[in-house]
Amino acid sequence: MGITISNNPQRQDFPILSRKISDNVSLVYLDSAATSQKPNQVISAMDAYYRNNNANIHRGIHVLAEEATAEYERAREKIANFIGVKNVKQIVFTKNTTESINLVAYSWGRKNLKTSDHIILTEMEHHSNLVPWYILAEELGFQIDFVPFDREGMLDIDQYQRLLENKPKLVAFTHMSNVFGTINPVGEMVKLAHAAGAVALVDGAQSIPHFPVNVSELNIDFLAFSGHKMCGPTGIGVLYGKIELLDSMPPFLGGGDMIKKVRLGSFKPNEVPYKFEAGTPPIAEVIGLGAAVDYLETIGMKNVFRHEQELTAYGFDGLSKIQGVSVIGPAVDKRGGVLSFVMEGVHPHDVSQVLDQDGVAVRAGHHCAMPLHEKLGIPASTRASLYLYNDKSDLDKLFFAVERVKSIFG
Amino acid sequence: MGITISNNPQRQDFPILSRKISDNVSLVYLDSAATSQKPNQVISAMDAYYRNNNANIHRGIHVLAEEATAEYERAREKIANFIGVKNVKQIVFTKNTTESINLVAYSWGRKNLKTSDHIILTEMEHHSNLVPWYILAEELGFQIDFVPFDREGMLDIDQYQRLLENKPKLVAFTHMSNVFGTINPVGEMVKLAHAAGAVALVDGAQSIPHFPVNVSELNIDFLAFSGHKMCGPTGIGVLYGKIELLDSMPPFLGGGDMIKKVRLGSFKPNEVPYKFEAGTPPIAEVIGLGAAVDYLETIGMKNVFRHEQELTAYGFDGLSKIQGVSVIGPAVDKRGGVLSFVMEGVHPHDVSQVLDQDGVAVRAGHHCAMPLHEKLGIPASTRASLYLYNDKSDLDKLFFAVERVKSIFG
Amino acid sequence: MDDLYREIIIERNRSPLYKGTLEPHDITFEDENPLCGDVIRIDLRIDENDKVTEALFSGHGCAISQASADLLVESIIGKGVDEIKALTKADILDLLGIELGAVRLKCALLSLKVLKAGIYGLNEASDSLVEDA
Amino acid sequence: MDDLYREIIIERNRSPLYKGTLEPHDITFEDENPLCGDVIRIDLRIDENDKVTEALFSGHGCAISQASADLLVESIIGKGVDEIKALTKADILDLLGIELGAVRLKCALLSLKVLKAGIYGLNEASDSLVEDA
Ligand SMILES: Cc1ncc(COP(=O)(O)O)c(C=O)c1O
Ligand SMILES: Cc1ncc(COP(=O)(O)O)c(C=O)c1O
Repeated sequence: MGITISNNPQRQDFPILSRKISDNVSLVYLDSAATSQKPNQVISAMDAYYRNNNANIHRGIHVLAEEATAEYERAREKIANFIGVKNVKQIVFTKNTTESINLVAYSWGRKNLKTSDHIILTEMEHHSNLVPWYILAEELGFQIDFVPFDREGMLDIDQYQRLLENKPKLVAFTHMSNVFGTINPVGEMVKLAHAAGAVALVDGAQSIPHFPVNVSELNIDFLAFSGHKMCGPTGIGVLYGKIELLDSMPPFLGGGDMIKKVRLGSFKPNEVPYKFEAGTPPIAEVIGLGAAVDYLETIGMKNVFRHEQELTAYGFDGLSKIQGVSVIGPAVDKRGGVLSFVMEGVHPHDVSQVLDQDGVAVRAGHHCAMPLHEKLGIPASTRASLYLYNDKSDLDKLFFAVERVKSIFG
Repeated sequence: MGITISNNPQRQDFPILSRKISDNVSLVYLDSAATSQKPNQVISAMDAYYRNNNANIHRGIHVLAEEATAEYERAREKIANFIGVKNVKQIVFTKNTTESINLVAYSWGRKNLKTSDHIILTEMEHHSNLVPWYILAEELGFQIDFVPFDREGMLDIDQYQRLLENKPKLVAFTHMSNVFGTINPVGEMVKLAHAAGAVALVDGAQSIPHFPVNVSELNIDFLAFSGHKMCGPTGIGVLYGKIELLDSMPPFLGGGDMIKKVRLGSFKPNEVPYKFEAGTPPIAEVIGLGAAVDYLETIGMKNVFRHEQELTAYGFDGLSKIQGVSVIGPAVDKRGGVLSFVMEGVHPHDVSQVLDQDGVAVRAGHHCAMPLHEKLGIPASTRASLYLYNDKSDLDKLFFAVERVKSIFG
Repeated sequence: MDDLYREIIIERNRSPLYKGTLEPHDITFEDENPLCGDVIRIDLRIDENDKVTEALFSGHGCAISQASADLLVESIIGKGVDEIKALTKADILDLLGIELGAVRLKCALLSLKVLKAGIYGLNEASDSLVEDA
Repeated sequence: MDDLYREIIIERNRSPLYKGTLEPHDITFEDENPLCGDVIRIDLRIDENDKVTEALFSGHGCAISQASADLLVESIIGKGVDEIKALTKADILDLLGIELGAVRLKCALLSLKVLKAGIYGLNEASDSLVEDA
């Protein structure tokens, strides 16, 4: 596909990108790590579903119900295929990454973790991969050990190995940091976890949208990600789990569709993945995510990644050249398309506000990673994050706006 | 509004209703109790959101994030207003009715229920209001008592009062049965529950879409319902809870947005409703549900109900006249727009299949109410369910198709 | 006449030719489709060459499940156990002579699932017995 | 010049006129906005007629939070406790002379929240102190 950093034909697929923020100001969207924009292909897939095929799934014997069910299950196959999973029963639909991780905590965790146990998290986790474990630890009393990151924002793998000597039951870490952009060595970390007898959960919220991930090759036990960060709709998340784990787990949410049989006072759970899909699922959203996967595959995830790598290098370079600006996290070859920075003497909220006046949408704050910021000794940072629809001109506008921040607060 | 049972201008708002099922067969949608169809107004609200305002909410300092947040919170106000709730903080967004009930079970239930306790459910509950309590009872060991229904499909209120003598902590029941159509006396049942010291949870999945409900007047403690059954999108549900209950409940799902502060190893939960909205919520879906509420309010819920009452009477009458057909559940003045029936000698699956060939979409099975069917001694029933877009001609086609079933299997 | 309800389905549902139980039997298995309440039991007698000599089904349910059970049982009499293990979804649809949506497929395949679970001597019938490879 | 960053906001952020602490004080209160790390503490001296005689703020954060604290503190000196209780969101926006989105509003209102929590003698500051009725 003809996707280059200065000429990006994919832009036209995203209607919002032609939006004006005010009279003469166009939108420059650099907030894709928070949520991505959606291409026409995804918006219209959901639109078409509601206009032509909308019905509740799985139990209906009429044309609409059969069509809706077929589309829903077809999307499951697409998503399985997208992450290198053969057995589609290993794909469970949730509402977001957060629910996916909570599902593992409530179902797998409550069954398998005890007071005397250890689990391992890292200091660079998103709150979604911290708080579910804190809640559980409060209930069950196990200990949480944290893998530290170094000055560059890289995980300390030596320390990880030492922590593995505690024989943790679970290791849960992010594939890519949503603040530093660090891409963690998942394959190696999973292998080490398995060698220590731990189950490995990977938070793929920032990786699955941005580069090719083969879950089977990486031998991941649980993987969580969200549709809305990968050109898909809000309201849909995915949990991949190895079949033997999912099979052995008790149900999480109880209700329609997750049962085989219900009596007064007792029930028999359904097979996976339905066991974990209680109630009417986000049907249109699953179909929308299927369309997003089609869209990404047409471009090719390798191309998406290469494009973002080039842009990241350009952005890293440009920001670093501005005096008073420091980009946090590792060198460009170790990171994905996330550029968080601090500016001397200017609070990230003020940076982001001035940028907004130039139409440049970035995020300012702790990006749901307070422990990371606390360790850095900063309350917040400003984050520009990239996706396939960005190009050099977006970053040029960012540089220009950052200069303007300096002139206002200088 | 000019909504009558033989001339229904609302039909044209629903694009799917002009769909052909096969060459000469138009869709006759009588499966709204499973999920409703969506008007243009709702489909385009979400479409417009993705094309113009899509952003992650609550923490962003850029125009899109502010617009998205404002639309999201505006929808919360609309929904609060729609069910007669003043304090919008009492409206929590979930993914469906099922999650709403599970939230109460996991959070309120695990905190408040003990081995020696009783709770009350009814024999006509949907699995979504049974299984979460079964799961919890297995863990905590409390006892579940069931309010029986009588031959007409009406709850036995005398027996309910006797069961209240056990001083249950919780009473949870459906506002309207999704099989019988029975509308339960919620106001009275809540009052009796309170007098016995119980908290009252109402499953509003079938009531909120179909008639005016004022939660404050009915003095309901918890109310659960789904967007997809009320002209809204899939992937969005609502939990209403009294503020003092919600405030006192521990968090359920942990993650982004539900926290005030996160440290390594500890966290401080956010205020309600955010405490219960972990992770990126179904933003487009919340906005879509807001549009659905606008749509329903334009027609007027009283008009919706009156329309359905007239159609229900017409349908009840027409079906009952067909020899070998028995409609289950109470007389028309005690029910909403749900007509479940059995046909002598023909399995509901076969009924529904033949109907489908005539374009008539109904549901066949246990409708996620196995205990109800077991008590009736039937494995399944066929259910035609109505909504504001139906009219007499839909029911005439149903009658015709049912006659055809008889001629095939006769 | 209706495509889905071919004469043979209506006929075999109304007046099955192989309905009943066998006592004694060499193999018996029963399962249900909880979604719709269909129940099928199949009893078999098998000779020393692993061939089915007699077979009957019992139970209740929709026309598709009952007719498919009757037609399946008819088709296996005289067949070897190995031949039965090789039966697939396609064979059932051939017997019925129709195509089916996902929900009805479960009705149609219940008898094959029961038959295979019996032949394999399983404790519980699983959908994977009748899924495509 | 930028609408949001009016001269006065930039100026008061850079060189606040009422920054510091009062020892002793009659009232002190501190709170933060965890979302962005803004921290504001306000110290007050109050005379026998319930009038504020001296006031200073301390802390750190974004320009909006710091400037609004400085302007707010300036505006209350000489005012009675009852007048302070009556202050609203609108008063802060008047002082700043700008309009703000939801997130920045929290920055702007932090000082008022702190001030009111102190005046009311609360243990914890709540958003409801500065919400519209
Ligand atoms: C009475 C009742 N309760 C609960 C539900 C569950 O709703 P959902 O599947 O949207 O969670 C339904 C609908 O399926 C219902 O009819
Ligand atoms: C690394 C990481 N994990 C988890 C999440 C949570 O995703 P969601 O809000 O969709 O549940 C995010 C995004 O916010 C993230 O960046």
